[in-house]
Formats: sequence, C-alpha cells, structure tokens
Amino acid sequence: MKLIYEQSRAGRRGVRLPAADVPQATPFPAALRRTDAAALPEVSELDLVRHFTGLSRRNFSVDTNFYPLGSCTMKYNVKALENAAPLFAPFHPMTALLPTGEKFVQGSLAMLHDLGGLLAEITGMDEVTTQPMAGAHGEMTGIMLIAAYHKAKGNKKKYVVVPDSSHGTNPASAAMVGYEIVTVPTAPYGDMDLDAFRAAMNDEVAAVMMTCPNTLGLFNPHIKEICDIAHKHDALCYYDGANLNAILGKVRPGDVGFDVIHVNLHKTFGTPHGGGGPGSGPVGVKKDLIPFLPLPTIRKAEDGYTLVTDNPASIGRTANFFGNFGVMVKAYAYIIMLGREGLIRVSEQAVLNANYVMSQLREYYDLPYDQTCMHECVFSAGRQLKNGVHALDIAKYLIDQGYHPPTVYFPLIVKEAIMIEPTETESKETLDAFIAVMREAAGLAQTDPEVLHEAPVTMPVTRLDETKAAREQNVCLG
Amino acid sequence: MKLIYEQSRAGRRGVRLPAADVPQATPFPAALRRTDAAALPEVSELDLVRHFTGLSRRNFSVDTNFYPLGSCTMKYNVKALENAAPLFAPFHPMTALLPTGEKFVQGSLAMLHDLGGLLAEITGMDEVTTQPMAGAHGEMTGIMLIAAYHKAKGNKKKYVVVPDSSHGTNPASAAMVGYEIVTVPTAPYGDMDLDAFRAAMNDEVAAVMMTCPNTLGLFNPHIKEICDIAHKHDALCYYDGANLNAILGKVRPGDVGFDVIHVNLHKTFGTPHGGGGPGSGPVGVKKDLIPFLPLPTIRKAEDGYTLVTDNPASIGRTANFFGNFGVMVKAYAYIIMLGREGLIRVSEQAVLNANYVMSQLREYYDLPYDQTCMHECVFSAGRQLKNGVHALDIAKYLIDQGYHPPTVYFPLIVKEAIMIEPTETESKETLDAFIAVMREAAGLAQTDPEVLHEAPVTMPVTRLDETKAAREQNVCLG
Amino acid sequence: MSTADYCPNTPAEVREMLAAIGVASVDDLFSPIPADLRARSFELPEGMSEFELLARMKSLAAKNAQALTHFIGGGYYDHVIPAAVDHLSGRAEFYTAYTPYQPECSQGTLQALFEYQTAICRLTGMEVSNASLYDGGSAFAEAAMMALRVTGRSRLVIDGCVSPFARQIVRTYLANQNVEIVEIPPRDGEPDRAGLIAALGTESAALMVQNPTFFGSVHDLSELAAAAHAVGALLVASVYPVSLGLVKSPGEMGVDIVVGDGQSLGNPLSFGGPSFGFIATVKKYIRNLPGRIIGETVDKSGRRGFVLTLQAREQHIKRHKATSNICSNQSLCALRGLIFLASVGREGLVELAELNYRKAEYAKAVLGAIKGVEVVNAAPTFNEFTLRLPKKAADVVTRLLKGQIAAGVPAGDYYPGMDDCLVVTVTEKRSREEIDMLAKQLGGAL
Amino acid sequence: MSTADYCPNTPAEVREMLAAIGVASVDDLFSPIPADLRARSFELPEGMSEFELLARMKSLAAKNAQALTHFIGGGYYDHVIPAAVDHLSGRAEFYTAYTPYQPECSQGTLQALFEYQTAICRLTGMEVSNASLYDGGSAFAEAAMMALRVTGRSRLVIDGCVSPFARQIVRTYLANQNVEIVEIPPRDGEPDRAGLIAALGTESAALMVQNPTFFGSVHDLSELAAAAHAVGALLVASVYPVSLGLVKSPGEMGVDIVVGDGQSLGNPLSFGGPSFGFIATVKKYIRNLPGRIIGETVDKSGRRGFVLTLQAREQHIKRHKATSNICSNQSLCALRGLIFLASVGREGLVELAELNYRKAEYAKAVLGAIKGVEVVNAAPTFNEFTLRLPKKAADVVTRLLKGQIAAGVPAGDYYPGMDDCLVVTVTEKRSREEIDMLAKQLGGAL
Ligand SMILES: Cc1ncc(COP(=O)(O)O)c(C=O)c1O
Ligand SMILES: Cc1ncc(COP(=O)(O)O)c(C=O)c1O
Repeated sequence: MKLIYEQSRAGRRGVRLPAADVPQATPFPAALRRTDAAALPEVSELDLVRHFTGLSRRNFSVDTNFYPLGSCTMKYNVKALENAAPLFAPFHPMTALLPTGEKFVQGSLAMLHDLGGLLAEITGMDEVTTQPMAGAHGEMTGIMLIAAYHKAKGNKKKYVVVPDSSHGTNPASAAMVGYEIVTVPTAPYGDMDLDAFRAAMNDEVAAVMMTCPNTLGLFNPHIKEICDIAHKHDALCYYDGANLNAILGKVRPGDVGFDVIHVNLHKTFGTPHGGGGPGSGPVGVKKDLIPFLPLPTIRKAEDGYTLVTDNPASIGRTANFFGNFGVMVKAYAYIIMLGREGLIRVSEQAVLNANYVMSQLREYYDLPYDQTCMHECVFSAGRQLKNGVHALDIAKYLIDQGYHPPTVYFPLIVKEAIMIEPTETESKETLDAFIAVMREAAGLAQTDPEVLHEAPVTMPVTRLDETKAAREQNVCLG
Repeated sequence: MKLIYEQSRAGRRGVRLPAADVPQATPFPAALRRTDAAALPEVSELDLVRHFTGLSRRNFSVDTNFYPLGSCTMKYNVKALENAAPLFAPFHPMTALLPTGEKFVQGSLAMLHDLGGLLAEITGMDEVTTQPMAGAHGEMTGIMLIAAYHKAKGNKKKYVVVPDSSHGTNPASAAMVGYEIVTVPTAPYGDMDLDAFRAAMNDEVAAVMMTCPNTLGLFNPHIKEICDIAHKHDALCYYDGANLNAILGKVRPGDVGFDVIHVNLHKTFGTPHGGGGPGSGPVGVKKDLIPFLPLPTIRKAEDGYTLVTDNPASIGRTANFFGNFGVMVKAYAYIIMLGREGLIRVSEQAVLNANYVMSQLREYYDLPYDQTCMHECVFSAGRQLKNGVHALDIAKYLIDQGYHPPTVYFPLIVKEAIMIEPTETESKETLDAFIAVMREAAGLAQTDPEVLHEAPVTMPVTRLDETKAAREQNVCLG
Repeated sequence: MSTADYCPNTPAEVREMLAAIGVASVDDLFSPIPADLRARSFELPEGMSEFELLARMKSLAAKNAQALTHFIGGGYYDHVIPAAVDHLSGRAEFYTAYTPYQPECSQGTLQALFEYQTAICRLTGMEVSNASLYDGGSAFAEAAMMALRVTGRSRLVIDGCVSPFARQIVRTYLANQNVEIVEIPPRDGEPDRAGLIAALGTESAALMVQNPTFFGSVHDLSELAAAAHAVGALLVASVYPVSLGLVKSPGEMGVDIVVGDGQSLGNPLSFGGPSFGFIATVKKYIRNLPGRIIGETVDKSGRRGFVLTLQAREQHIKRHKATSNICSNQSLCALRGLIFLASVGREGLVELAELNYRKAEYAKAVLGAIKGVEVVNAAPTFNEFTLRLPKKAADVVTRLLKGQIAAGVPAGDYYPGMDDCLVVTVTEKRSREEIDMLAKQLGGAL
Repeated sequence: MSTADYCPNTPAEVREMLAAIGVASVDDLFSPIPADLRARSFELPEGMSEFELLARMKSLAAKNAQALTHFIGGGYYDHVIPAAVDHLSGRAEFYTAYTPYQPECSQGTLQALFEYQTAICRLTGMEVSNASLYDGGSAFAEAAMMALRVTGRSRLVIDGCVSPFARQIVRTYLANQNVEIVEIPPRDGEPDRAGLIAALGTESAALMVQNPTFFGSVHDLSELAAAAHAVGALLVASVYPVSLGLVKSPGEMGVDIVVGDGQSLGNPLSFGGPSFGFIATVKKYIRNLPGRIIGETVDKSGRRGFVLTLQAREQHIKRHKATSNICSNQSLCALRGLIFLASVGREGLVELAELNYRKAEYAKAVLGAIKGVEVVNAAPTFNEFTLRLPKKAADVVTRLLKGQIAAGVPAGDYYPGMDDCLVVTVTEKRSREEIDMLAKQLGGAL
C-alpha cells in the first residue's frame, strides 16, 4: 500500500474547521512564524478512510485471529468496555488540581480511588497508585519507591536481583533507577536456583524482582522462602504482575510477602493492547511504602474525594496527571462486571486451556520444563531444529494458517522457545484447531521443511529484511 | 467460513442479561409455552466477534473499494453523520402520539419538519412526507397520492406511463397500487421517444413516471414538454429522484412541472447503504396533493411542533411511525453541513467525474448514446462480446483488481450495459487508476479473454452457481 | 474557510479533467439542460464544519425530554442491545456496502443474511424467510398481498386486535385494489374468535391476526389456523419476536405467513426507525415471497457460497409483474437482528422473554391492585397488558407525563369505547423501582 | 443468572479437557501452589451484566460536572477531534492487536507508525522519531536521560518556564542517579535567558526548555541552541504540537531533541490519559533514542515493508543496558495523532493554529482590558497567556468555578510569588460567547 504521503495532492483538504467567531488578530510575528507549513498529508476524507481501513486489514488481531502470544495475555477485549471509556472522555485533568476543583470531578476521582481499592484486594497490597502508564513504567515506579524507602531508612543499597528468566523490562527498569543488576540462573526444575539466589543475596541488595508464575509459566513454590530471605537483608520483594491472570483469586502476592507489585491492566484486566499500547501499570505497595507514593494521591473523605498534592516523602511524579485514565475505566469496568466469581473462573480457565494445549502438543515438541503449567506453556523447537527448522519458521507457518504465532525466543533461557498463552476466553474448538496446525507444522518439519522456511506466503509481504532496515535506518519518509 | 450455527456448542453463552429485581411470577401457561427453545446460535462473545468481523472482511464497500455502481450513488458516507444518529436513538416514537406527547419530542419533530422543508426547497415542491422507507416505497406512496388525487377529483384513471429505460421499481410500484403499465420506448437520442409518448397519452393515464437524468445518465431537454402534455390529460408527473445527485442546485423538478417526487436519502444525501438498506425515500408534492399525504404529518405552530393524526382525505399510513428516522438524521445533517454551496459543488463534481471517465473510456467501449452525460455514463460491452467477453466478465475482472464493478445489464435497453457512476467524492487519481484497469480489461478481451472468463480468482469464492441456488432453494440452514 | 463538501478534486485537477473532456468549464457540462429548466431558487443555509454540525445536532436532540421513563410499546420496544451489536454492525464493510449484487465480493453480507433467514425460520418455526422488509407494518401489508396472490382471492379478514397502525397500512396499501377488508372488532379487549371464524368464507384469502395482541394477550392460534385452512384461506400472524423465547412458535400453531417488526432485536427505538420487517412462510409459497432472498450454492470448485436467488420474483427483472416493488430493504437492521439473536443465543432468548414476562407480571399485579383499576386481558399476557382505569386514560397519561413517566398508550385513541383503557408495556429495562413509581403516580392520579 | 466471564468452555468440554490432560479437576491444576500460599482474602463484589455495568458507569460519570467551560490547559488541551479519528482508530484490527513483533501480519500497525514517525519529523523539523513514549512528561524525562547518554555528562539546566509537572518528573526519574539538576526560575513570567546561558558549562548535558512556555510565551530558541552547542550541550525542547502550525519548527531553531505530548492531536482529554509522548532528534543520535522505532525495508521479492528496527537498543534484547525500560508504549494514541494530522492536513494545521491564536488574542484583549488586570507575557503568545490580577488568582478561580467556569490555572500553585497570576487557555473550541462570559465573570469577581 502507498504511504498516506504518497497520496497527497497539493491543496486537497480533509476535515474542515469551525469558522472563526472573533475578529481577525494582529498577525503572529513573522520572526517566530513557520515559513513552510509542515508537509503533512493532503488527502480527502474518503482517501483517509480507505487508507486507514486498508491498513487495519493488514493486521492480525484478537478480533480476527487466535493470538496465543505468550506473556501478553491476549484475551478477548469486551466490547462493552469500549463503550464505557468515552463516558469519561470530556473531563480535563487540570480541573482536579484547581482550588476546590476536586468537587467537579468526583466521578473520575471515585473511579481512580475504587480501582485502587479493588486492585489492592486482588493483590493483597495495602495501597495502590494508578499513575504508571504500562508494566515497565510500574516497575520503574516500584523500584523508585523501594529506593525511596531505603533512602529514608538510611540503607545503603546497590543491587537489584533478578532471575535470568525475567522479562527484559525488570533489569532495565531497575537499571534506569540507578541499580546494578545481579542475575540468578534458573534451576533445572524451572524456578530460580535457590542456592544461587542465597549466594547472590547480601545487605547491599535493594530488591528482588520476581514474576510468578514466571516466564516459563511455572509457579515457584518457594516464593515465600525467597521473600523471607530477601527480607532478612532488608531487601524488598518486587512482584511483576504481568502473569497475574494465572492466579486471580488463588494467590495474592501481598499475602506471600511481596512488598511492591505492578499489574498490567492491559493483560489481566482485559483492556485492549492497541497495537502496542496504551496500557496501564498500577503499582501496589505494603504499608511501609505508602508515604513514598507518587503525587497526587486520592483520599476519600466524608464530603467526597480529595487530592493530596503535597508530601515531601513522595518520590514525586511519574506522569503528567493520573496516568492512562481511559484504560483504567475499562479495567475498572471489567473487574466490577466479572466480580469475584468471574475473576476466579478467569484464572481457572486460563490454566485449564494452557495445560490442555500443553498436553496435546507435548508429543510433538520438546518441553524443557515438564510440569503442570499455569496460564502458559513454553515449548522448544529444539527437536525441529535438527531438521533445520527454527521456532521462527513454525511461527511464520502459523501466520499462513491464520494464527498469530506464540511468543518465540522468549524467555531467553529456552532455546528456540515457543511460548503459548491461550487465555481463558478461547474455546476448546479454537484450541483444537490450533493444536492441529501445530502438529501439522511439526510434521512438515520432518517431511517438508522448505514449506516452513518459505512461510508466510499469504500475507501482503513475505519475510522482511531486518538487517537492511537496521542498516539503512529509514525511519521517516524523506 | 463456517456458519454461526455450525460454531454452536450446547450450553455456551454469549451476552448475559440483567438480574431480575422482581419476585418470581406464576409460570407462563404451559399450553402456550414453546416446548423447544429456538435453535439460535450458542457462541461466546469472542466467537461472535470473530465471526462477524470475519464476514465483514468478505465484503467490498465504499470504505475499502472504489464502488462506481451506476444508479446507486455510492458516495463517501461521512463519518460525522454516523455520530449524529445515535443522539436520537433513545426516543420512543409512541411518545409523540400520546396526549400532549409532542412536547416531549420537540427535537425529533423539529428535525423531521425541517428536513421536509429543506427537501421541498431542494426539489421545488410544496410539501414533503418523510414516511417512505426507501425509493420504491416513496414511489408507491407517490402513486397512492396520485390515485387519491384522481379519486377525489372523480377522475377515472387506469394507466401509468413509464419509459422503457425506467428502473424496475417504477412499473412495479405503480402496479402495486393497481395501475396498468404502459411502456414507452427510448428514442435513438437516448430520451423517451416523444412521439410514442404522445401516442401513449390519453385521459385514462393517471401519471407519467420519469427519471431525469434517466438511467442512461442523460438529461432529457423535453421534460417540460412532457409534463405539459401529461397535464393536458390531467395526468400527474412523477419524478423518480434516484438521480437527483446530478442536478442539485441546477434543476428543481418542481419548477419544471413535476407534481410528485421521491428522493433517495441513501443516494443523494450521503447516508450509507447498509448492504442493501435501510434507506429513506421522502416524497415531495405540489400543493394540490398535500391533503392526501400520509399521517401523521407535522405542523409547526407558535408553541412548537405538533402532529396531525386525523385527516379523512389522507391515504393513511405507509409505515408504523415516522419512517426511517435514524437515516433522516444523517441526511439532515448532511444537508446542513454541506449547505447551499456544498450541494451545488456535489452535482458539479459528480457530473465532471462521470464525463471524465466517459471521455477516457470511449475509445475502449461502445457508447450507445454518445452525449454529454450527467452523473453517470452507460457503456456497452458489445464490442467485447465479439470475442465472447460479456459485461459480466469485465465486472468480475474488476473485482480481482480491487474495484467494485459498475452496474451491469441495467438499464435493460442497453445490451451488455456497463453503467458507471463515479460520484463526486472520488478523486481524479482514483478515477485514473480505475480507467487504467478498464482499459486493461478491454485489452484482455482481445488478447486473453480466458482471464476474464475465469475471474474473479482473488475472492473467497469463484463464480457461483446461481441456477443451483434457484433450483434447490436452500434459503435456511436445515 | 469553505465548508465541507467531500469533493476531493483540486482546481488544478478540475482543469486537467475539463481539458481531457474537451470542454472549457464545468458549466459547459450542464449545457444539455435548457436555460428555462434551471432552478428558480435554491435557498439553503450556509454550510458548516462537522464540529459545528455535531454541536447543532446535540442541541436539537436535547430538545427531546431526556429522562422520560417509558411504559409504552405499541410495536416498538425498549430492549437491551448488547454492545457487540453496535460494534459489529458498525464495521464499515457492512454499512458502506450496497445490495450484494456481485456475490463474490459480497459474501460477508450474503452469508450474514442467510444466517438471518435461518434465525427467522428457527424463531418462527417456518421454513423460509426473505432477507427483510421495511418494517412490521409494511410487512403485514405485504403478507396480505402475498395471501391474495397465493389464493387468488380478494377478501381479507383482519382481527381488530391487530395494531391499528398495521391495519391502517393494509388499508392504505390496498385502497386502490379490488379487495374487501373485513375487520372484526375486539370483544372486551380480546379477539372475537367466533366472529373471526364466522367472517371466513371460501372467498377469503387470509385471516390476519397479531400475537400477542395490541392489548398484550397471548393466544393459541391453532384453532384459527384450522378454521382458515378449512375454507382454503391462509392464516397470517404478526408476532413480537422477543415473545418467541416463551410463546409457542407460529409454525407450531399452523400459521402460514408470519410477519413482524424486528426493532426489538437489537435496533434502537430511534423515534421509529430504521428497524426491519420480517416475513416467513412455508416452502411451497417461496415464489410468492416479496423482497430479496439469499440462497446457498457452490462456486466453480465446489466451495459453499451465497447468492441473491429467485430474483425472477423481483422488480428489476419482472418489473410490473414482480411480487413486490421493494428494492432497498433494511439489510443492516436485519444484520443487527441476527447479531442480537446470536449474542443472546438459544438460552438467552428464553431468559430474556422470561424476564419480560416476570417484570410485566409484577407490574400487572401492583398496578392491578390499585383501587379502581382492573386488568382487561382475560388471556395470559407477555410484557404488555391493558388496564381499565376509573378515569379517562388520556387524562391520566397527560398527568403522568408531567412527572416524566409515559404510563402507557390510551386505547381509546384507537378503539371507540375504550377511553378508560391503558395499554402498559414493561420490558426488562424497567426496574422494580420504576414500576413502583408508576404505581405510585398512577394511584395518585386516579 | 450467572455473570459474564467470557469463558466459553462448557462443563462438558471442561470434563473432556481434564481427561485429556489426565487430571480429575481444575483444582488439581493448581496443585503446584502450596496451600500456605493461597489467597487469604478475595473480597470483591458480585459481578453483573454489561447492561448493569454501563448504567453504573454512566452514573459514575454523571458525578463529574457536565457543563464546565474550560479555560485551562497546563499540558492538556481541549481541541476538536474529527469523527474519522474515532472511527478509524476504532477498527478492531488496530486496537486488539499487540505490538507488531511479527511484521508480516502486522503491516497495518507498522506502516501507520512509520507514517506517524514521518509526521512527527515533518512537524518538528527533525530527522528521526520513535514510535511513541508514554506522555509528554515522561518523554521530557527520557530526553534528559538521552542527553546524558549522548554527552556522557551529568548536569542538566532546566528553564523554570517548563511545566512544573515535567520538571517534577525529571527530578523523580533522576532522583537516584548522580545527576545535578539546575533550575533557573522565570523572570517576570519569561525565561531568564541570561541566567540560562550563564548556567551552561562544559559539564552540562543539556539545556531543557519548553515552547510555548508554561505561561504561554513563544520564543525563538536559536540563541539558546547556539549557547548550548557552544559548550557541547544539547538543547532539548518540549513543544505543543498544534502550535507548530504557526510557530517556527524546533528543527529550524537548532533544537537537538524535541519532545511533547500528543494529546492535542486527536486524543480526548480523558482526565489525563491515555495520550502519547513523542520524541524526535537528529539522525546521528538515533541509537540513543528510547523506545520502539519502525524502519522501512523490503521482503524477499523486493516489496516494501516495515519492521521494528534497531531493537538492540531495547530492553527485551539489551535488558539492563537498554536505552530505556519502555516496552508497551502508546501506539493507538499515536495512531490517533497520525489520523488527526492527516485529516486536518497541511493547510488545516495552519488554519487550526491560526484559529487558536486568533481566539486567544481576542480573549487576551478583552480580559486584559478589565480594570486592574494586566497581561504578564512580554513575548508573543499562542493560545495560552498569563494575567496578573488584582486579587489572589486561586480565590478568583474558586469563585468562577461556582459558575461552572474553569477560568485558568493559578500560577501561584507552582511559582512562589505569582499568587496573583492566572494562566488562561483558549482553544478553537471556546466560543466568543464563552470568552465574553469569562470576561464578565472575571470582571465581576475582581
Ligand atoms: C513478564 C512481563 N513483565 C513486564 C512486561 C512489561 O509490560 P509493559 O509492556 O506493559 O511495559 C511484560 C510485557 O510484555 C511482561 O510480559
Ligand atoms: C433509478 C432508481 N429508481 C428507484 C430506485 C429504488 O430505490 P430503493 O432501492 O431505495 O427502493 C433505484 C435504486 O436502485 C434507482 O436506481
């Protein structure tokens, strides 16, 4: 498809603007004035519509394809939620910050406050900030809170410990806050190696960051022990809640000993991923960390909700206003719509679906960590590699069959990883059809690997030259 | 794709209903109770969404393809209009019919009233009813009005005269009202044969139905004369406004002598066609016919809009309530948004685009009526037929190239007709690309007709067996 | 700033195009129109941007009462609409397409309409359905004309308990035909069965009824079907589709042609439209059906596909001999109906009907308990029922409207002698609180 | 009736699946979780249907004041949004997709983001852009960190006329790093140029400014750029994209890193999010950009296509050595920004900026003419300006709020000594009538 710029015609107009109802002003000073208008597209509205409708049709998406992308929880995005967010679209965030302004946005503040309360109960934490705008932002915020905690206590801390199975954002977030990273290997049983962990711990460790179930989809039965060990060194325990979908109503990280947690509303709580965002990554903390939460915080008083904008202990701000409010509206709606029973069923069915897929593919692919999994299972295409077939080839073949591939090559500790997260919103029939294609791919790896190497052939483009892209760095039309 | 019924699983649920907040009632009497629930689909919401999203992707549409379907005015459907209609969605039509009820729906009544006024000005008529729900419904309503007029005058009328180029709905509508049809041939110059028309006229003719520009896209310079002749016999003149897009601001049928007109809001006034409907076909009349308009009519009084529900002269009702109100909201919005200048530009650009396409294809296809056209032009694939290529083959080839075909085999008086209506919302670039493909098709008709016979090959299905469908009459899944 | 006109050609392009055509100006293209035929007036307001437009439309809509609580029906019902219905019918590929004349690039619409026809058949217990008509009222008239065609007769017996609007539409449609229409008025708000049967004869094309009736009563139509069939007439029934979650299907009761309004299936009230009319019948009458029909077939390689079929019935082929003049129908509304039915599903439709019944029974009990008020319906009701009040119903409605309650439809407006009767509708959207409020207000107004 | 949980497996299917897995119950699948780790509480409310949900959400939204007239900005602006933006970004294939990791089945998102990057480059006059950051504030902080990386230095000079929120975010982000942050307070509501230049030295990584300033003033940054460059520091500017229809581009003025908030481009106010942050720079710094970048390439047969590129900068490859931790960004909001810019178009953006300027100039004139009120800005302004009132601005705002007018942002909340200053914003959405009403109310309150 042409780029929208390639469809431009000088002088063609899209949307018309409202007429001016005020007198002409003295012209904007020439010295400050732009000489050439920015070369934005000049297209009619019909061309605009055809262009972006056409582009949309070049995407796989949950609404068009099964999307078992591991670690991403690509569950169905309930349509009613899309209708809820616009109800809150017209309200200006600065209103809340004006003197007496809170009175004029009680609905918005109530939602934020109540969402925080619900998330605290779901995760077992004492208080929640909804400011972080994605999982990684939550991690960074959480680590900042931990740093503030240590600073306030006069602790001298230098390190953050992460397992080697952790998501890349964990070490990256900790590093951004200024910590050095200590990586602990995974034991053959799929969890962080406990002995290595003990060896890595010392009083300079600020925090341990864990995902549980981890990125192998396995629940670490030793997490309480790990938390206890960390706490002995006055290291805090950070829980990456990206995989919370697996344990809703079953385990609360707060109960186990975690001090800080972020949740990905765009994973566990059913808000759409938007082709890469926006998400929302609220952070829950235990009591000791409440003083450090970013501002403004919301307090429920007798006469309504008010903002706290001043607190010298706070880490400050991580977003301009209240974070990705519109995303939170959807997550809030999701939680109150599903309710207690519904959320429990979510984790149960997510785990059932993952174990079912695992049981049906285990004879066809290597299963490096062969245990009951939680919400996702991680295979390896190691066996297929013997015939020269990579995880990537299988992924591309799936595309031709109408399936979005699972996550491949992550976690990094599994060679040729194929990480499958079906989510609870898929039916057995969909899983069975997917399983059949995965088996077919395994068969082709033996009988006709070339088909897999050539895939995909049904898309607008075949495999793309990533090296050329990185070399030429054409990231903007000239 | 599977049918939605083929995806059913017993006991699977889609949307959940609100909880009951009233006590249990005595069960509905068993004797009246359905024994087996209707075998509706049992699918999850995700399956529902995937199914209908998938189906939608198997359609060509204005938003995805150039759609030069002659006589259908497939112009761009402005997105803002889609946002206007829901503003009026919650209002119950019965409200207006309650005693004092009009007071509670002044906005809806104002819209209906004002739309009527705007259409009257646009068409040059004295009053408009917005009740008819499509063009054909408007025709029928119009002919009923004419019948009522003649009855009131004591005229004995038996016939309705239509040119052979007329749209099938014209004779069908007149026949439904009880008239016999007299068909007048088209002269070599493309308009209704004047002599034949004169010969067909007598005092038993109730009405003449004309489309102007006619279905050949030609403006009949004799329409005034035709009207005059008709009026001499006290026959009324009916104007089929399906092609009004060509003459907005240029000609008003009322000025010329037409007594009754319908307009297709879903053509001229930019409301979407919905895959076949809903449309809206308001009918405008001259003063003499006002008494017969269907009820309720809307009157603007000093203290607001009121309904007239009683009028013995009225033909009665043609719809349950006020017709396709939601469609009218969009058309009303379209008219007031474009305004006077905008609507004039619509007809000018529609005519320009059609003549441009005609000029660029005239060397490649036969042009049976070779004159300046209005909003559409009608070619014939007669030349191509010599190589065994039909209009249909060219149509199917266009599909493979991403273009919705023009109307083919209509009007019936043109052999192998190819009726192209580009509309004003398409740009020269789009027309040029279409022209290139049409030329290519003409070339292939000579060099490689087989390609055209095989087309389409890029769609989910190839050509379908229509005979089998008609023979087997499988119109419902067993 | 000029207003929006959505015409993309730039002045430079217009010049190029004119040159290619070989004319000097756009005006020249209008030269076939004689000067004396030119518009004498075109006094329309100046245009505006879409932003000004939406502000204008909002202020217009705001002139309607925003907080009215409806207990009115009369053919249009305030039901829930799952969010998915808007989202899916709002796919541009559905709503910006035309009639699926080119089947290969219209399989989306065609398959959906085939599924719609199937849903209507299953709901009504009939064998064939078309792809929609305009609305329930015009569908009733089309059914009348179809019965006339099928039987070759020219007399219709219509129950007075049919919606007055639908009856009026039949009269309007047939005013210029040689058809005798016999209406048998209700007795005590119920169909006069004996009267209906007595009116039937060998010249009758059809007996036409509505179930539930305009007054809300539900009847078994089997006896009427037998009586009609006995004289070679058809039984035509107009039904309320949501009630079919609970009520015996017309097919089971022997109805020959079933029609109805599909508004209650996923279409908003929208001041009366657009919704859709449905029509279903038995297979042997398929060639007499009006409107478009989708049929299943196969393509050249045997793949299943769908097409418009039996088009020889239709106006674009048969012209004045067509079964109907209908061309554009209400496709998108029918699609909404299908999505609604598929979303609610088999069990859901039963639950929805039960919920309506239960709420209405509650309302019937609390309203019927008001001193001086009595329930008119002798038969069971679904979600609508009729009350006899100790006052003129119109006055009571007027009074309650002031408190933003539309209490019901005064039957006297349509039935002489029933001025004290009020037809009350209670859908699943009316809360107990609202019903109790209606009872309170009604009690106060009597 | 059970509530919605969107889990489709029927009880029969669950049994089949358990059998296939070889366990007796779903509970067995949770056996890896020791009993003592089980949730101690899960006290959540009962669920509900989507219909009850939407009623609940509506009543919650209704608790916000519905009719407030805004003259507030502070980084978020009440601009028109063409209907096409919602319709197109609302295509399910866009909003229900994940990050385009598999390029062949994600060309829609990838091409759109490439077009977005191009739009940002053309708007800002820069050479490269990423595919979005969270918001303008965090983008400002990312720019600071980028400047630190690029220069290898550890000192930042920040103009006090930068939004207090953005300045706070930088301090928060860098609190635990060894970075010195020097803020130069405004002088009379304008940047203290001399002070800024004086604060620059060879240890400075960047001079960081905002244009227009928090007070609304527009400046030519060329002199500051030269001063920064003279000491080997970068000039970082946060800009308001709509103003770039009128104001000289940052690229023209020598800015090295441009950031800003994209809310004003087609994203609703939505109580502060989601919107998007943009960041653009010159090509030589591309490897130091944070976040995702889309690059053009070709497929095996030479067809153009787009991919995520230079991923070696990112956390999922480089982990703790990444240029940023960002993973999910604000893709859909950036898409909205692109559609907005393409809808408004080249000329439209100029018109839009002119309209904002013109309305604000009118407001500045009528408000500035009120007795006792004076305009603080010495420099030209765009659509925001600052007034000095004869009273405490906070009190005036409180008073006007009672009349449903949000008159502006009291500067004193963020700047000591400016208690009598009010920052007023006037976008194209404010009508003359509303501006006159503000003048009237303000006059009355003084
Ligand atoms: C385990 C894990 N942690 C953290 C993240 C980061 O979340 P976000 O993309 O919202 O920043 C992800 C996202 O893929 C993840 O899978
Ligand atoms: C010339 C003409 N007249 C009448 C009609 C009938 O209009 P409708 O489909 O709205 O009933 C059409 C529609 O195609 C038409 O083209």
